Amino acid sequence: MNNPHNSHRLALRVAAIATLFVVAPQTSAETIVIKSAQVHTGTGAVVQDGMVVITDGSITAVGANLSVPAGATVIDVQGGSVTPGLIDANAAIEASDLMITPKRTASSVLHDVFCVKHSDKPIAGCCGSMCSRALQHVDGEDCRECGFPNTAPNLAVGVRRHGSLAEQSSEVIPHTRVIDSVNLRSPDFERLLSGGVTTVFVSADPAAVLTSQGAIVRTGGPMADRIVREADAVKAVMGSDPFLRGPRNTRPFRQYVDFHARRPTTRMGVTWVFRKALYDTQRHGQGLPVGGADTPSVPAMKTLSKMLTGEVPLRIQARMQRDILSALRLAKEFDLRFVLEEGTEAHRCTDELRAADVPVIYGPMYITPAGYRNSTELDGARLHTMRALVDAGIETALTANDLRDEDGLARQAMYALRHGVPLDAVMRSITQTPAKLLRVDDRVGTLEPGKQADVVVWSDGPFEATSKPLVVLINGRIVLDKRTG
Amino acid sequence: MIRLSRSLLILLSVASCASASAQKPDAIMAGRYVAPDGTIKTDTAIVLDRGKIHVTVARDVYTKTDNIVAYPNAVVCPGLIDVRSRIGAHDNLTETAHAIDPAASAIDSLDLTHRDFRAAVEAGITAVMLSPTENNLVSGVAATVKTARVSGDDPVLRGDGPLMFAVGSTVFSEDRAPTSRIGSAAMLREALDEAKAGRGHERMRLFSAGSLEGLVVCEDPMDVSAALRTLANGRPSIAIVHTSDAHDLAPELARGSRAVVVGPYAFGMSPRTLSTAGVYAAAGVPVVFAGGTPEASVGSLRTTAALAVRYGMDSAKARRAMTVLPATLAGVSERVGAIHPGLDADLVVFSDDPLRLDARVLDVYIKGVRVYHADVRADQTTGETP
Amino acid sequence: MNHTTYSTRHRNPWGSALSRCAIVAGLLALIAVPVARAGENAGRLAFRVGKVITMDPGDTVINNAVVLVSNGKIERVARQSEMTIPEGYRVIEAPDKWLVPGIIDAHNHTVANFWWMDLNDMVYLTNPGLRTLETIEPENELLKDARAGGITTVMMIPGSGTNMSGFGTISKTAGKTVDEMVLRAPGSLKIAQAGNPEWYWYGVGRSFMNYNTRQTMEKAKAYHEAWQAFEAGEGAERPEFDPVFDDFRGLFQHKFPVTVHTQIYQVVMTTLDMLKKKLDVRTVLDHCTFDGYKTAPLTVEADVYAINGPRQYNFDRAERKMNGNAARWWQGGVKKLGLNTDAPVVPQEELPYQAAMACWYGWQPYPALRGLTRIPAEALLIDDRVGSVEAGKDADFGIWTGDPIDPRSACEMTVINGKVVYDADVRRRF
Amino acid sequence: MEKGVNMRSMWPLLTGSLLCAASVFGAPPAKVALEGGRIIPVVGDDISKGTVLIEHGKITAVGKHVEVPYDAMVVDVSGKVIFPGMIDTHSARGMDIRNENLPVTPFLDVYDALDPSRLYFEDALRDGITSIHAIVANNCVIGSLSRVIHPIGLTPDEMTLQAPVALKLSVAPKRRSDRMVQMATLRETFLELADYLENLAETKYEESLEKEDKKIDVGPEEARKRGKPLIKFEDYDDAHRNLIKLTRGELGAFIYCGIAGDVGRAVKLAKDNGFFGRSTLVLGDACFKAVSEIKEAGRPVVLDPDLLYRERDPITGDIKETFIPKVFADAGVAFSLLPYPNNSLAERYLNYQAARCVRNGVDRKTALESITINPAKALGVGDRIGSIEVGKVANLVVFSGDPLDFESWVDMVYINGIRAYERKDDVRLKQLFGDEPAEVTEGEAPEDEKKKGAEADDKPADDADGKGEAPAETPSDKANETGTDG
Repeated sequence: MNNPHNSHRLALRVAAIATLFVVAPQTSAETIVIKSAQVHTGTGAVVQDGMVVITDGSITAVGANLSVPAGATVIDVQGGSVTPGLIDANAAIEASDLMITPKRTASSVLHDVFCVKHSDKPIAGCCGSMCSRALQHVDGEDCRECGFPNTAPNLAVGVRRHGSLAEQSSEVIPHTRVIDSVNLRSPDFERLLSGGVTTVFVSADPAAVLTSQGAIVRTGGPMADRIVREADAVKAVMGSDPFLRGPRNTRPFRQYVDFHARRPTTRMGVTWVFRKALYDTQRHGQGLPVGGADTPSVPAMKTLSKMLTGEVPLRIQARMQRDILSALRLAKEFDLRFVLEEGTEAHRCTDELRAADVPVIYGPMYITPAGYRNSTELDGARLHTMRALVDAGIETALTANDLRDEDGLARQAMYALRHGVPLDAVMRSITQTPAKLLRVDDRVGTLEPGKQADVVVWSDGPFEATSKPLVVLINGRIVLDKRTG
Repeated sequence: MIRLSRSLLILLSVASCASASAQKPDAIMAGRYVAPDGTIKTDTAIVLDRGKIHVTVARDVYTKTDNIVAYPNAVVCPGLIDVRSRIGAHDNLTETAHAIDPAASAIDSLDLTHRDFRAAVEAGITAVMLSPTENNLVSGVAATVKTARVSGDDPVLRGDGPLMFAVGSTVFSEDRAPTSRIGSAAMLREALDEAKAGRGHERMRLFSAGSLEGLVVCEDPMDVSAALRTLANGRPSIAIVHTSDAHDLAPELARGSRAVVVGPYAFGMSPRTLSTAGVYAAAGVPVVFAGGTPEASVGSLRTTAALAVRYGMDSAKARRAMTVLPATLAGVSERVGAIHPGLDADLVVFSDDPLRLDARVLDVYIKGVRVYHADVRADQTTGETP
Repeated sequence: MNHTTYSTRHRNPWGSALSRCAIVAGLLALIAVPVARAGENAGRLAFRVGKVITMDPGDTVINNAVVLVSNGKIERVARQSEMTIPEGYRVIEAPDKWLVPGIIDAHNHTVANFWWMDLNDMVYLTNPGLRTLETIEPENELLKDARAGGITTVMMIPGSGTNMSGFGTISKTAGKTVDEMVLRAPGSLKIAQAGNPEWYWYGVGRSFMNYNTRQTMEKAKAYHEAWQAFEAGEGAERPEFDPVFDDFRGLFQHKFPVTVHTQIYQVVMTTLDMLKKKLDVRTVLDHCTFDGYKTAPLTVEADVYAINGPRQYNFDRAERKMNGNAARWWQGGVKKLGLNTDAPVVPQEELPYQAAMACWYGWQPYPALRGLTRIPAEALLIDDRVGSVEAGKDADFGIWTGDPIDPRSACEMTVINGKVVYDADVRRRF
Repeated sequence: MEKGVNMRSMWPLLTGSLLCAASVFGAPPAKVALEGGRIIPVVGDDISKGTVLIEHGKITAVGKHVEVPYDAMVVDVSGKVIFPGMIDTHSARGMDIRNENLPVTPFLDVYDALDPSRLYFEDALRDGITSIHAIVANNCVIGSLSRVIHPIGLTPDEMTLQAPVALKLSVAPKRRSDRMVQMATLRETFLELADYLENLAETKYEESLEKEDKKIDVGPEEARKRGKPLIKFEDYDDAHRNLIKLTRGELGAFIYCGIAGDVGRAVKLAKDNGFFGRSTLVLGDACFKAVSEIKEAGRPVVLDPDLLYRERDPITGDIKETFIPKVFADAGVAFSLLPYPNNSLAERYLNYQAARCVRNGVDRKTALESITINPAKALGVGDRIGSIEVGKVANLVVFSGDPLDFESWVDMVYINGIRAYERKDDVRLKQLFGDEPAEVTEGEAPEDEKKKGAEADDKPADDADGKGEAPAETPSDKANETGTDG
């Protein structure tokens, strides 16, 4: 395979430290040694002709010139590279309530043969109306039943505005948990795994102002060990998603007041609902009465009070500059720490983000920004956003969100590289940084002694168009092996 | 109203008993019978006493000859029980106002005079469990009733349980909470927390304390996971109703649930779904078949069992899944469900193994009284009466 | 000057107007020299112009003047003959142009391209707590049009779909972020008296709406008074913070006005009575159309500002004649009279046309020009910052080819906070 | 929204730099030498630090040591890679709609639908695609005549490299149709053609008799026989002319197969009607299951842009993934790749599609051929484009690095020896990277331009000529963009 290395790779190669960590390799019955031309530790450093020694599910040594312990299983991919298991800190996993599982009817066999390929893509969900033709969407054509436009398999978040898995009965639902609608058996996880992603934060659907608590899950390994944290950060949403996604909020305008006639129907309303929820939570915490329009439910306030004390972390999804600034204003008003999600226009307010010391989980990005397609919130997308964030010294993780086809997060890394982010920064943005932002950096995110052995072995350099994960280990266990295929 | 209909039934059944007194044998001589372990055993005398099974002995041990019925070639089976039935109440089991509605009772909707009961009897179903529709997270308690009655017998086997839950998309509504899986789980968690703290409806508190069992209707495999996570609560106090194909959940179900209800099955369903019963049973999960009467035909309970066996289930387990296990699930196993001393003599006589779809129902006994006799031509008769 | 020349033959990706290519190539040259006049020399600029309409309280007009700008403020305005331009100033020569204070639109909704999305949260009739601050998108086409029309300050208020639709924001029309643009937030409280809310809500009449508004305002006033008492240290108990009413405090402290969508005699009358007389808050009448001008004596008596627009005529059925709104207000004695567009209902850049139309119906040009600049600034309590060209004020002004009231005049250059934000030479918009 | 204005600011530059190629289209610089780059000729071995000499639009020399004529413009491309211009083998994106509603339209030509102002063509240049087979999409029975075009030029005529190339046929059902109807329509079309020819022959014979004032003297069969040689090509009507050319092997056929079962039908249709020898199979993604049949047919194939096929086992529920090109590569079938029509994704790049092949085990040579020479051969222009060889048209892409490296950018594109694209002048790309000052009125000018501005204080008055006639509002690019996708 012909692979010229770009200048920054060469620089890394030169700067690579011969041995990063020398810990005496312990021999054990369960020792695995991974040899590789390049070991990327996730901190940005690279060990040439390095080796990763894994004992009992944990990394015991990383470095060059280590001796192979006796009896160890050796994984040696000539010319390949090794990275930590990738971490997607904002993964939108299969919207289960919209999940189109082919119903096993009398004609199900035929149905499977002709339709199942499409159903495995998120396209059925983007129709959202669950129309009877949902399974028969053909790429590039409008839905023949409901007319939903061209359902290409990879739609940007925000484009898919009709579907929602969020609870519709309220705008403040932080007491709900995303894990309850995550299907751990979803093929999404297989796909994430085959793209080298080992840990994900499953993010809530942005259809409510204060929406559900996300979950941190592993993408492979025994089912019983999959869930790392059942209820993690609460997600707040700025912008138009809370009232446009899912069955959209309506005004009682010349029609009966129905279930969806509620605030917000505007950006003004979004911030108000946020403020009102936190204000009521504060009062509730002091034993004072709460009431009036937009009062959250008691279980919601229980969770929000934990959020106010910092016990439950907060993430805010904001795409446009004005929404990011709204988030910063609200955080200031209530003295909240938060992580910014998506940040499509973050390049337009790097100063403000840096001043507020807000980390960003940026993405997904495209070759041509999605702004050239039909979503208003993504109009401001630019190719240099990630670079601008990195250059501004803002802690940035990269996410593929709902893009899982073939090489999801690795592809995001490819895009970042192509658009001028240095390899070490890209590497950190999908390993070390998301681990830190998810507070799982004590276990995963880097290849260092003592860490859990989540390792990806690539057929070539990581994030190259000609390279793919050959072996993936989670907790020192091989969960994916494509060496023979 | 209910009381009125019940007394009406009593009057009717008394009248029918008088005419059928000849059909009230002291013993039934069975060439073959379905034993409590589900296997088919041979040559037994089932001795009846005041409507109950007194004892089962080898055929040659029982020497009396008067007032016995002998079925030398037929199979005597405990009355079949359908745990997913809405016979006699099917329009009246859906309450939509509140997602958590433990106060509802299926028994309040029961119409014992409904003609569907007769059809069930003729198909060999002697008891059904009626449950409130699964459109609520907690939809009330189920009731188990016999499909026919004889004099002096209360057809209601149980009216206060188990408590019905549902966690799948059947619960979601467009005009009340919850509308989603995450909302369902959160509401349920909140309600259970309340119950645990001693607040809320009594039935929820009983469930929380483990003295009232639950039955959870699940749609997707992930609903099963959710049910186990939120409701099982560390001890198997719930049974799961789930007809889809959660093969890989079998070990979890074996640990976390009392039983799993599957069915009704139909020809043309995917092999994967049809093999689920066998997979669960092999993993040690007590499997119970659902017939789904009256929406499904009264024969669907046996079709379900036959298909499950066709797709790999053990036959003995399949027979138990129509008789003793549903009785256990409904909490009425001390009354019905097996040919076992002390239980009601609710028996069905099949012309052959009930798992064979060509086996016909010949006679049906409730409380030892024959309530149905197939009017068949002599050359087709395999059972005989002296 | 070194202009890159490009071929004139090209493939036009946006349409078939291939004939444009020659023009395009010509334009290329202009783009290669961007911001010819925006190049800043430590932010110090000197404008040498033919005429400065200062709009100062003395209504001074200075011919052949120089305006010095530094650090975003106007440093000095004087006759050319009275002043030599100091070293270090970049001089912008416009000897035959007018320098006019930045035009102020006291009532508009140009928050974003998709402005209709975020202005009316019409779920409840009363929406204190909502702020337009969150909806303003600095990079929006409407604002670009505004800049090109010489409009430098706008009051962005929520829509009039509900009785009380939230708090507006006074903002400049240029800036990278909202925070950079904002002149004052909250800028005003928006109330819509009848009219639209009547249409949008079944069964809600004026009596209920007025009752409702009064209730809300009185609660807010009670809240404010409780705090006032506490802050005055009169031993009062510390009131609880309430986000619903906290934004109103500035209103009762007379820090910002209430801008009222009000436009029929009865409605204007109620506004004056309820808000100005009884509640004693600073009140600005917006729209003031239909037969609103009949309240002119009441308005004069109440001493409030009236900002008229965007409709400049009213057919009086009784008199069977067409009336100019602004003219009738003026004739009625209301001298605190300004103009607004309600943009994008009427395009922002057409605000001077409102004035032109008002003159056509009988108003006078100079007061009309004042109604575009100083009057709205005074009405919105921002006349310490904008509204006139005076030393110490924000350097917001436009360089015009002539009198802005004359529809034939065009704005050639717009300056906001001492920065050239529009230059027709570089990229003409109109 | 900044986009609109940026577009406005951008398009003069764009038209000036990107598309000026068209302006020199008539008179390309006579001689150009690309010197010092790594040459990947696709046919033959790579040449490091080689030179490609272009004379009058043709490649006249390729090699390590090429004598450059004194009058050639020398372009230093050292450190870069010279690659043949890539070919989009099947694209309906340069047209207003992808398919007509009429099912059988052999009388139509994409010539009448091509819109040279489509953003698609600009994108194609940016992506290194120098030749496009403009052909209607798959929703047809018999579609229009296709042609091979370059993405530059003001008119379809200027753009055309080869026309006509092929007729489009589909054996997969047209929308709202089914396979039985589809096949019946195809059969009927050719039966009707035979019928038409016979009738025409009879008519011709009758006409010839009339000329000589004779009465018809033979039976109809004989009359047809005698009339046949009398038919001239001009006698055929629009509806049949192209079909006759097709059946005579004078036109290519691009036959779309939707599922594996369609392949056999396509082959039979082509064989029955005499155009098998010039047919190309356009395969839907599930067609790989008929790989042995396809191999046996021995015709060129064009693969679906969706290279990965997933299907779920109905019993186990497991998802099985098949990488389609690998199947064909293993079977030894030469194939052409298509770029994905979704502009936002990496699959829009043909070289990325090739890289995916390599990632999944296809060897590098096959992968590179599938985006260059294979498509050229399938289009019947293998002797003119598709590789860097002496005598071929100078359609070249200069990559900043290896074409299979995702960090490589298309730096320059040469079409017919004309520099049609240069990345440093790509204004849209600059805008997307935030490099272009968004709006002169807001941003501070770049240093050097500031200086220029200062010098230009006393702008001569004649400059004012242009400014009064600024371009009117250009339609937003979005409308066009969605148009190209739709």
